[in-house]
Parts: sequence; C-alpha cells; structure tokens
Amino acid sequence: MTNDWARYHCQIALPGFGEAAQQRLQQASVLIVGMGGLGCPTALYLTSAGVGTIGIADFDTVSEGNLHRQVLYGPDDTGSNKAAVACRKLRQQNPAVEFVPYEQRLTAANVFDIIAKYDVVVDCTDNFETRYLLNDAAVISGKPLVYGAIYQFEGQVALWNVAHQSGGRTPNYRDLYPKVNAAQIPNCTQGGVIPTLAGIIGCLQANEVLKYITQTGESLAGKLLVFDAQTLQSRVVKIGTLTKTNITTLLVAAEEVPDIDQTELKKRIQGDDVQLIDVRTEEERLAHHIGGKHVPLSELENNLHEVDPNKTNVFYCASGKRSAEAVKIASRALPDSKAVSLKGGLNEWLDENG
Amino acid sequence: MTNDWARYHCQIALPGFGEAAQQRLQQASVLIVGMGGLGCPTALYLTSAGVGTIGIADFDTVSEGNLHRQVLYGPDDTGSNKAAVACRKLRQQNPAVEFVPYEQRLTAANVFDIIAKYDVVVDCTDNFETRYLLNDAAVISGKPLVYGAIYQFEGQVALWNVAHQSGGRTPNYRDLYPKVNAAQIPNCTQGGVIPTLAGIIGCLQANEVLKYITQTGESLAGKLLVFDAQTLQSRVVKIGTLTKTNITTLLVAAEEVPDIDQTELKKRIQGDDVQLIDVRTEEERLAHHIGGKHVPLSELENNLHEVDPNKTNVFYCASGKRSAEAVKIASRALPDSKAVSLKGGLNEWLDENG
Amino acid sequence: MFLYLLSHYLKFFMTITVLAFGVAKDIFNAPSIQLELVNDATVMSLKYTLEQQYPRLKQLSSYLIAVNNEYALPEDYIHQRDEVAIIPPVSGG
Amino acid sequence: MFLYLLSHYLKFFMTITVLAFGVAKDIFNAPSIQLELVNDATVMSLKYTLEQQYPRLKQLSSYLIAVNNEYALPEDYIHQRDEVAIIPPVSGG
Repeated sequence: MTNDWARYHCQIALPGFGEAAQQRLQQASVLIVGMGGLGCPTALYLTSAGVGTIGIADFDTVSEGNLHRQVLYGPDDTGSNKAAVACRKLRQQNPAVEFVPYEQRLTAANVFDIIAKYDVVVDCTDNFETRYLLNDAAVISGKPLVYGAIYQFEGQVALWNVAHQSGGRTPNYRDLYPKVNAAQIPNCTQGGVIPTLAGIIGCLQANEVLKYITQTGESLAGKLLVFDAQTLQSRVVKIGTLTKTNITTLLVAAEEVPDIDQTELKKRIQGDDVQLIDVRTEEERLAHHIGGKHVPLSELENNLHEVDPNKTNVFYCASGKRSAEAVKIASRALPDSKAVSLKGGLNEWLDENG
Repeated sequence: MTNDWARYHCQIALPGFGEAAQQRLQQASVLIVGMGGLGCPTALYLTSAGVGTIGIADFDTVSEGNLHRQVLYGPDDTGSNKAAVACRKLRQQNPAVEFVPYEQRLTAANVFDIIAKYDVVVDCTDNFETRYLLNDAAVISGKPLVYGAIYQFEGQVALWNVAHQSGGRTPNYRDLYPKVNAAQIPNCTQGGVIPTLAGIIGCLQANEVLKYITQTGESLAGKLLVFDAQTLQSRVVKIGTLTKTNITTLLVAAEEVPDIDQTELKKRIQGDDVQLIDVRTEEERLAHHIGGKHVPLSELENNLHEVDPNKTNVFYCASGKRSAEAVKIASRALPDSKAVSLKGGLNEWLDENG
Repeated sequence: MFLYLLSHYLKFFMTITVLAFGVAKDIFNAPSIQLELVNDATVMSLKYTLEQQYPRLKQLSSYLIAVNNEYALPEDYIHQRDEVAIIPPVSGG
Repeated sequence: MFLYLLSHYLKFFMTITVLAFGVAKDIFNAPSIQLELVNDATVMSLKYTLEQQYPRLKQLSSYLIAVNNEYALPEDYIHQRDEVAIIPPVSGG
C-alpha cells in the first residue's frame, strides 16, 4: 500500500474516503462505451483516480473534426481506432490500471458478453441507437449505468439502474424517454457543441462513478442533472425511486434513415444532382441493376471517396435494408454529405416497372 | 480557413459562434498560472478549442502525489518541470497553438512583465500568496482574470476585473476576501480533494475564457459560482457590478508560517524530537551557530532529504525571515513533515543569552 | 361588468412560464414561453396545448416534463407559480 | 401569561438557517446550523453572534456572507426565510 499511498494520499485524506475507498476503486472495473467528447474526460479522471480495470469500447477512428473536444487525441492519431489510442495514452498516465480496448461496434450480439465483465458501465455514446442498446442491456444484466449526453451548450447526467437493498431498481433511460424520433433531434455535428461542456459533463460522469464505487456523497440515482454551460444554471430533476419499465429483451430503437421513394427518384434522376450507389453483392449486381456506382455494403467504409459531396447520394439494394445501413455509415463518416436510401429497394422498383 | 474549418466546425456551428468567434480565439492569448489540478483541464480544453497563444507558468515539478488529479502527467514525468511537460504534451494535441512555458516562480518582480503579453489570465494556483499577487497584478494591469479554487468536494469559479464599456471594472478577489489567514484554511494536501472536482472546476474556467473571448453566453463577471461535487448543488452568488477595491500597488499578503519562540524551543530541545537546521550562509555559520544541521536557504530545495520526517524541524537564521521562507519551502515539498521557524532568529537568541 | 369579467378571468385562467431545454429552444424559438391554461390544469392538458401550438414537439416521440424539478405524470395538476420545464432527449457525446 | 410570552417570542425572534461551505463546515461541524436572531437583524449582528459561538470563524480574517445568493453588506437586514450562506476562502488548485 505504501506506493499507492504516495499517489493517492490526496484523495485518501478526504472525509468519508480513506484507504477502504481507495481499495474499492482498485478492485473495481468500469466499462466506458464511446471514447469521444464525453469518454475522454471520463477516462482521464477514472485513470488518475486509480480504478483497477477500465474497459474502453469504440469502433470509430479519430477524425480531425473530433479534435476540438476530444482531448486525448492529436492530429497524429487521426485514422487510428479511438479505443486503441486511448488505452495506449492512458497506460502512460497510470500504468497500474489494466486497460481493455474493444475496437468493435457494440451490437445486440456482443453487448451482454462485454458488459458482463464490469461493475459499472458508462454511457459516453453519441447516438440514440447505442444509448438504447446499452441501457436495455445494462438493465437486463443488472448493471448500474452512468449516463451523459451533450448538445450545443447543454448536457445531461444520470445514474441509472441501481439496485435497492430492499429489491427493485432505480429508473433508467426508458423511464425518461421511452422512445425517440432520432430524426427530430439534431446531433453535435449539425448543431455544434462547446468543448468545455463535454469536459464538464464527462467529469461529472467520472464523479458519479467514483461516488458509486466508494459509496460517498449523494448519487444521481433516480435523478437527472441538466446543465447549461452558457448560463451556468444547473438543475437536478427528481425522476423517482423505482423504475416503471420492464425491460426483458433488447428492443433496439430503429434509427430513422432519410429515404426517397421511386416516384421522387425518377423525377430527380433527370437532373444531375443525384448519384446512385448500388450496395449489393457482385452477384446481385451482375444479375440486374439500375445504374450508378457499385460499392458492396461491406466495402463502403473503405470506399467513402465514392460518396459525392456535391450530390444527393441515393443508396440502393434489394429491399432497402442494406441501403439504410449504407446511409448510416455514410452520414456518420461524412456528416456534410447528403445520403438517402431507396425506399423498398429494387424489389419494389421491379414490381412496378417489370 | 479550410484546414481550421475541418478541426473546429463542430464549435463554429454553434449558435452565436461562427467563423468570427473562431478567429477571435485564434487571435487571443491566454496565460494559465499553475499547471496543477485546475491548470491541466483548463489547458487541455483551451488547446483543443484553438486559442492562438497559451502561456503556462509553473515553477514546480511533477510529483507522484499530484498524479491522482493532474491528468496531463504520468509517473515518467515526475521530477520534470510542470510547465515544460505540459507544453510538450499540449503541442502534440494541437500543433497550431503557440505555447510559452514559464518555469520560474511568479513574483512581484516578474508578474507584470509576464501578464502584459496576454489578453486573459487564468488563476489555477494552489496558494493564497500567488492568488493575491496575481489578482492585484491583474487589476493594476487591467487584465480580466478567471479564478478557480478547490478544496475537498467544493470549488469556486469567477471572472474578475472585466472592463465596463461605461468605465470601471467588475469586482475582483479582494472584493470577496480582502485578506486571509492562510494558516486557518486547510489546503488540498491536508484535507484532500476529489480529482473529478478539479476537472469540473478547470473546465468551468476554460468555459469562462471561451465565453469571454468569443463574447457568447453569460459570464461570471460580478458573480461567484460555488459547486459541491458530493451533492451536485451549485449556486451563483451575485457580488456586484463594480469593484469597491482600489488596488494600486502589489500588497502581497504575508503567508503565516508556524514558528516557535526560544523559551519553548529550549524546553523541547531537551527531548530528541527536535532537529535544528541553520539556513544562513557559510560565513554566518562560521561566525556563530547554535548547533544542528547547516543548509543555506538557497540550497534547501535540493537538500530536502535533510528534513527529518519524524522530528520537528526548527529552521533558524538571523532574524526569522529566511527561516520562515525555509518553512514554506519544506512544507510545500514535504507536506507531512513538521517544520517551524525560530521566531526572531539568532538576533533575539543572542540578545537574551549574550 | 368589467370587474366581473376580470375576476372571472383571474379565477379560471393562469399564466404558466414554460422553460425550454435542448431542441425545445429551437421549437419554441425562445428559451421560455408563456402559456395560458385553465386553473389546475393537468400535465396532459399542458402537453396537448403545447403540441397544438408547436406540432414539432409531438414529433419528438418523447420528452420530459418537469414541474418544480420533479418528473411530472400526465395526471398531475399544475398550479400558478409552478415552474414547468420541457427537457427533450439529447444525443451527443 | 404563557400565550403572551409565546407571542412576544414569535414577534421578536426568528430562526435562521445558516449554510456552511468549505472550512466553515468543519468549524460548525455540520453542513448547516440554526441561529436565533432578533427580527430584522443586520448582517453585522449575525456575524457577531456567529463569531461568539464559533471563535475560529473570526480567525479566518475574511469570509463571504451571502443572503439569498447575493453578497451581503454589514448593514443589510436579514429576514425570516432568508437563506444565509457562509463561504470562506478556498486555496487549493
């Protein structure tokens, strides 16, 4: 303990903390999902405070547009996987912490296996799809989840799904927002975000993790903190003591994807502002197509230069499913490009014209 | 601007921000005094947001006990000057920013020259002596000063000394606390501090800098924000619109130093729990001494191993002035050691016994 | 007659300030709006009135209504001087 | 007689809650204390009463007294239901 004492004595000295709390931190494991604007400060402070094991999940790579608020990265890191870069840098900050990078996307197929290894999960994601997936998986797995979200100058923080000693659990994200129409809520790329807000909300998330693990202070269980970095007003809204939801299976909210129906496409295709991109396989393409470029869905992420920044890119496939995925990929990577999915796909196209 | 747009478009997109605000940031210069728990997050976010020139002043070296809250450093950095390490790391984060390290201690002799070069000064110091020095120098120089301070779970933030268009300036630190008895206020080493609080308050300081430079949002001029990381309660106290102080010269508050008078020393010197350390020059020592070790004041910082952690170290000099300085140096570097100054020094000792 | 109407009005209607957060600021085009409601209106009727005036609110699917910093249920009553806040979901990270 | 004294008491004294920040928490040994003051006491008399009960407070040299989240001057009056906060200086960084 002597070595640890040298590093941590300024927090061990805190009233209600002590060596016992420090040991709880060292024995704890925390998973941070999303290593962006919120994940960076959360990870920096959980690392410095000496959490034993920190898992870091992010499939995305560092891009230049992230650097204004994602303080763990520099221009040299662009193109590298965020989880990998973060783990490498954080290890230098505190080599006593065990870091576990997860470079894959969190999906319904892997989420339970990944979160099973951790005591606490932190939601630092940047989209509703992963938020709901993580919330529902945490509730089903009985894991406390520290939630954070930001937009422009405003942020939210909460601690979801904490077990009461008397049984039952505190509210979760679906108590607050049972479902959401993602198309109506602008994200940070559209509306912007002030970098310091990401820092404040991320630090508040790390703060909730420390309080939860060390059992000090008043947690945000059953409450939602709303903070405005422009006016510096903050309020804590009471949600309740028990969840009213009953989540038993993953009910992933479908992300709404902008699409175009064939009637409109046929009108617009006359002009030169539309580019078609077929995302089906080689075999399907050979059998039949309606023109444009061909980039199979599996190869889209490596061929994003095919997306024309000056045109409306209409992705198409057989049913509209893969093309919707393609729109998500293109919009995330190239938020300023226009990408839409052909509604119903070639199946419907053929029905009408065949 | 195309290159800059790629990095900063997520903040340029903010309502009330735009390219004009980004240009103001790039043309601005900010001096951060103190690169500890508050300085690290402040610097990280001002760097990521693209402030043109960032000066970083800290004479101190990284120590292991800092690492739990000073997230820019790792064990490899211990012993190195904080300003130098911080500038090196921040340059990697944003090479477009110009960093200027100041590795010397801020004193009445150099403070005006240093702050003259900057548009905004940030007080991230950890002691009252430098806080008052910086406050008074900023007021005399007409510079806005972003103040932050932390202790245990509580922090304070304010923006001092902003010029009104109609003339006059907003309140400063001496409006709040005209003077302070430092001996009565425990510091972070004694009472501890939670690392996430340092992050939150530091980010709030960077946030005030961004708002001031870009002229967006409501600033903390004339107000004091008090935040509690344990209860998450925050309040903004209105101080007033105009300062009531009239600071025209540096009036550095003397730091109170624990001392011992010769009567008590003579009693205690019988036991073996006292160690005498003479901090005078070689010449003075040769002329006369009252025993103990000899470490000239100028060499104390490099000979701190002479301070016995298990005894009360009584520093002495001729008048009590240099020994008081010695106590400050020993207490800062070895906060757990006991160091006191011989009141009145050898001058008085001789008077009585000579 | 005028006094009668005035007293009638004062008795049956109240003006409530509704604070907007997140995208609700864009929808209201203001950080807060004034809303006239019958005395002791429920949260449900507040919601109905709001969505009539601001149809985009309905398209959000769900948003939190807090009355005096507490999660409000549709059947809860709203009283004069209550502070109502509309807090829509936020996605960024 | 009892009622007379009670009404007398209610008329002339008020109980004020004083919130403590920073080292004032240690000095009070509590996050807040109750203080009995004469009606419409000034901030100066509050300060005097506090420093009589907690002499360490005086040794701080200066501390901020905020009434209803505003900096209070020595001559300001304190009323029943006012929120008084004692905010001493903080040095850490």
